[in-house]
Amino acid sequence: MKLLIANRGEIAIRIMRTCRELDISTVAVYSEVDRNSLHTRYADEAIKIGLTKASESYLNIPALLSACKKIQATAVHPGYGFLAENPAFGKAVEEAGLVFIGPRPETMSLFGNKLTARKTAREAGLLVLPGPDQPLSEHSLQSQLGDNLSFPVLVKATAGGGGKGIRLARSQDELAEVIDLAREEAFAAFGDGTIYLEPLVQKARHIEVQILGDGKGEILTFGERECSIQRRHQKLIEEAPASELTQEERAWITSAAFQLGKKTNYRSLGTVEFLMDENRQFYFIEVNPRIQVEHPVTEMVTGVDLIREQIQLAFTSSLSMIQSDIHCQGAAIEARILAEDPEKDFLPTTGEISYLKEPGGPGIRVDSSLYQGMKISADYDSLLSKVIAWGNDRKTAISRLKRGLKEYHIGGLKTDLVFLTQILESHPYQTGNIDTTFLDDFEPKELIPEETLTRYAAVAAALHIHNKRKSKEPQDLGDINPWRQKAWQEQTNAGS
Amino acid sequence: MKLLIANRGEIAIRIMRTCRELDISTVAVYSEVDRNSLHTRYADEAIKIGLTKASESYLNIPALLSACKKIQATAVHPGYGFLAENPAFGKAVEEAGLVFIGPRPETMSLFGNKLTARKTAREAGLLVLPGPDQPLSEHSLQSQLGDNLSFPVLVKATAGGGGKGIRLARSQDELAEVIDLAREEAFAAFGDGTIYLEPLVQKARHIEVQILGDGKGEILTFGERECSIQRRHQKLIEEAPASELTQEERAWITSAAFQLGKKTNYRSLGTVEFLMDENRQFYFIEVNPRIQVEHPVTEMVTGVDLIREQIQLAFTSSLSMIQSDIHCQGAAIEARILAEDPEKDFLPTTGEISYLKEPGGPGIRVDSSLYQGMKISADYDSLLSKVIAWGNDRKTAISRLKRGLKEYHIGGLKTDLVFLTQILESHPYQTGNIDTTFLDDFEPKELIPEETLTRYAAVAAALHIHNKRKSKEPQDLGDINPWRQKAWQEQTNAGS
Amino acid sequence: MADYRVYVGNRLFDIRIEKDLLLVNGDQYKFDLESINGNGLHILRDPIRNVEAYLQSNKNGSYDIQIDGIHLSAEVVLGFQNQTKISDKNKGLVISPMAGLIVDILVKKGDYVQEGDTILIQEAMKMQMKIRSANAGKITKLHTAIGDQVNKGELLISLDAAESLPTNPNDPQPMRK
Amino acid sequence: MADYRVYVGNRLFDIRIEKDLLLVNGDQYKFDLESINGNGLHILRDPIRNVEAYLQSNKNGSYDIQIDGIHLSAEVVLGFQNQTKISDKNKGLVISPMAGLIVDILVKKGDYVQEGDTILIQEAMKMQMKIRSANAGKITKLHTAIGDQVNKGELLISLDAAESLPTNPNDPQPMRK
Repeated sequence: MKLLIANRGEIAIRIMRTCRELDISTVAVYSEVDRNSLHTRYADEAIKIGLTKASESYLNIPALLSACKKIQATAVHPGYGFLAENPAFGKAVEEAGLVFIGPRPETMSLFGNKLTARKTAREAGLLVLPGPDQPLSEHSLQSQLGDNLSFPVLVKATAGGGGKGIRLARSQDELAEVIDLAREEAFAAFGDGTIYLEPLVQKARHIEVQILGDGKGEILTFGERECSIQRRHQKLIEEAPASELTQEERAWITSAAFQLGKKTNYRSLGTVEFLMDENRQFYFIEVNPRIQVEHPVTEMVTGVDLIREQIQLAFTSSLSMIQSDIHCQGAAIEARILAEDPEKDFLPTTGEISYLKEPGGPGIRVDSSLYQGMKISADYDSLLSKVIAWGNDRKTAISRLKRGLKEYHIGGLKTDLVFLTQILESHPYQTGNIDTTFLDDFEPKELIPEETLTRYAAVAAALHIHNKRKSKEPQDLGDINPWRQKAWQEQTNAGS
Repeated sequence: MKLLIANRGEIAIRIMRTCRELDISTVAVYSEVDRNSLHTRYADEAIKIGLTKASESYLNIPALLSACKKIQATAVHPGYGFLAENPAFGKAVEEAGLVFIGPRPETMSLFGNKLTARKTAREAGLLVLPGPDQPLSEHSLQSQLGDNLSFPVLVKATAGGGGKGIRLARSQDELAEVIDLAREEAFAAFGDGTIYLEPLVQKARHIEVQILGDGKGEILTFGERECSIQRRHQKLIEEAPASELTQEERAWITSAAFQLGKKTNYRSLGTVEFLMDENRQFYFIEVNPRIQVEHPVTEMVTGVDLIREQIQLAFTSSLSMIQSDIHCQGAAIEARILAEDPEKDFLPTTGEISYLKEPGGPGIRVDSSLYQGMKISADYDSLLSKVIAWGNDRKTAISRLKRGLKEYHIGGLKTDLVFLTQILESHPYQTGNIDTTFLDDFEPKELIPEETLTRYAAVAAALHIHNKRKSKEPQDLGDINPWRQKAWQEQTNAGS
Repeated sequence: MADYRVYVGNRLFDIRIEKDLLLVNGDQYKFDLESINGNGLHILRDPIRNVEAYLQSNKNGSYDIQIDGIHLSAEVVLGFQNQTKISDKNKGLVISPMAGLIVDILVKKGDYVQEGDTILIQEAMKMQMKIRSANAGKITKLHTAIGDQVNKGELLISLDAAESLPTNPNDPQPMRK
Repeated sequence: MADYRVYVGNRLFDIRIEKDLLLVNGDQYKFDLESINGNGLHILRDPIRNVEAYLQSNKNGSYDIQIDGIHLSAEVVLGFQNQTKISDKNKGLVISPMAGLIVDILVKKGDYVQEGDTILIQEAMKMQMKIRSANAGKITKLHTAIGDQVNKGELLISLDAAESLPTNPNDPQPMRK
């Protein structure tokens, strides 16, 4: 058995971890810029598949298939992102005689188009948001607007996923520009610029249910996750279980997800996503037919290794457990460590990891792609690592996660670590008073008195120069003298 | 509330982690050589208490008390080792009006002397090993030997702990030398050279029960741990639960530990240690009146933070849970990462950690004191870090732990990482066929074909020199030319 | 004896170091700084605290400093002479705030822009960001073209500032409303 | 073109490097080595594998190499000349195998020792270890005294080897039977 992982970063490593535990040998693929990435060293074998550009490497189906052939892989795991939800890839893998670890290509097609997904969900008895079931075309725009839409409205790519291809139009005035942008982004991301309109649910919470189906009608559910803390429609902090849900509500969404799985004869892992509105009504949004970034919170409360179950199922075609084996205990929260600067509206950051110390101790799990010496480039997603904390209750999980984030020391790069802590320390988050607009008007509080902090920084800088001068030969002292200082000032500065 | 941790290394950090989660501010103490150690940075405050030698720092009671006073600490946690089992320290802390987080000093005195401990255990209805209840004196040696002892025999310090001060004499011939060595070592380690003799139990398994008492008669038990994999009578790999124990056996030792706790009105955390002989009979060995190195395996199977319960109890004098709240789920195994070279009979190693990558992912916990740039000196214990793996069953926990150890990359220092993996890969370990003599005739199998491995090493070395030569100016090439080569050969070599 | 003037954000610290004596704006402290690993990790130690500080010294003589995960910039000027800060010298330049691809340029030489006008669109990590001008002025030179892969800190566009008002730096804005 | 003779343990590798061509004992391989972080981490890459290797080059020109956690020593000799290994040059020297305290010295100048005799007791990390002689011979000089704190690799004792048999290195033995 030899498994090729058609992905990179933390999820590639995550999958290989389980493979090692199962004694399955692994093959990493890598693009030019990823030649030193951790996932290439973690795997038993590693093959270069192309240049840095994703379309020439991680999105390049022929290159991936030829790597499979060269290395004699027997199965492929797509991870998330890249080709994970691409039915053509799944189909090509299966037609090459390999095991594809994921849903059937037909299922991906069905849920890949948000409009057919809505239709299927409605047929399975789920509630979907009002709105046209047609893609938006230039000539239908006026009629649709006239019909049943009021502002603000979401412009969504039918091929969207992972928060990409979703944009908000607040008024008629900006609609045209927003539609153009969404089309462009959708085309760039998914090769398909088809979009549709959906009403914006105010004060919505994002709640989703993890399912695993055997493709023959058996469906297991693993409880729900809440992912309401988002920036740019992308999740930042996720937890299991969703806080303050009643037993009835939990049973309702679980049963809805189960029904949808049943109806589609679902195979492999999948997530059924819902919005809960202010009246605690659950609306189906979409199905993610793949492993998700936030799967570890479910793993921590259930004790189940989802990747293991997924691989095991793909090879044996039968589930290793029954529903009554699955119990949730305590609470788990995941925070995403991103190469982004929250102070600059999540501007991507790049650089070299000069020093690294990752968190540990009780109840902390780290899923990371980092290593000391790693060069973070701007070529792929900004997700570097995830910290997941488990506690007997939500309060303990929050304290643990805060502790874990404080232990995370990354030298050489700005990340969202401090910002994540600021969210966890906020009163609304701690009381579970969260919805998807949480970050829109979030005002972080400073964690250390500014005076203490700036004094430390000033003293550190002064002592650093002072020590350098003391240890140098006299003639080298000039390197920070006022005359040289002047020359520096002529230089270009990064302006931040 | 301000807690001073009178310890160093991983256990100091472990305690501070829980304090952070509980919002208790922490004070680290450090010796000269530890001024850059991780625990000094983890704490909110850090005080230097003396020179490198333990007797002038971590064992220096007046220095510790004066640090408490200076920094206005309100409580002291002793960790394990150093003063953790020293009744005089507990007493001094309490007399200074501070909370001592540990058993009452009387309890430490009682169990600190192995002979009074045996007596107490017998009175509580526990089985103790046959042997005299008297310390060994020169004039009683002959009579004791004549009495009820046969070789091999263990020479044990009455003040021993943590495997220190225990030596084996295989025959009358070597007894005198072994007694001298044991006395010397015991005096050096505990300031008390009193020793006694105990029969060696063949094929014994080391099994222990974790208890927590409120000092008012309430005793909680947290299941058992097995610690049979030992080198030099010091534990190397520990697990919970003990494998292949029947429900009756489990109930028996749990009840025995409970009875002993009851009888001594036990306060705080403690471990009751047993030997199980070939007839599956349990003999009391000793009580460790403190947190233990291997406590994380219990934490992973119960989900309870033992340090949290211990601190909480010390401040409130009441337990936060009842026995029926405590359930064990799955299996957990801990491996100790040591600055020792198993190929050289566990010779201590020293050096600087030039590169560090610690394990992560599902079911892995790391309790570490390491950081990149750390200088490992020979001044204290060789324990650097612990990796603990949890799985639904023992088999999964073993696979996870193997995976975790393989992920642990420590540059600049030899450790026992490979050796630990070799133990886990061995058939006897995997089938639970273990006892305290496991390592005596253990023959590790090579993990990588020697030919592949040595070829990699040779190519790496050749390419390294080759690349260096390519990148250098011509005149620098001489640095590896045959002429220089000759000069090197005159130099002193470490001989390994 | 040595004197240093250190700017951290809007704060100014005059630091005097004389053997074991350290004065910050006239107040006495006991600090020492030790480099831990040659990779930027330092410990800033006072009698009751060990603080981790990562220091990265930039080419222009300023420092990026990280304390408890919080990033700060510091600029050290030797002596107590009253000098201008380095960061005040960037008026009229549009600098790339990140590594990435130039996907669009919305101005050409000779155009007149207002402060806050979007002049470029840059892409990194699958996100497109608007790069705005920090000053009003007339575009004098484009140093980049569509399709260029640029580094952080690279000069993209020069402009002749009609007025030199002390405005915000070149903070980029993500492309959303 | 360059030739290297590399000793790893008992194995000998003759390695020829010529542009992209690499021959190991005559067999052709495709390998490249890249330094990752200046802290010893390297990647040894062939067309289907990325292997992590930590390299530490010692003062005496040998390498400590760690691959998949397994430590090896390698010695590189430039060219295919038949030279003696560095490690064969230590006969008659007792070298400290670890950093630690000398707690006892069991021999004096002029004593005659057998191979395997305990000649010193050293303490580190709270453990006492017996240091044995790898050769038989007559003690010619003590370079250390009881109570000394010594480093790894420090010369402790010299002896005049009566016979120069090719015996085991100075492996220390812990003090237990």
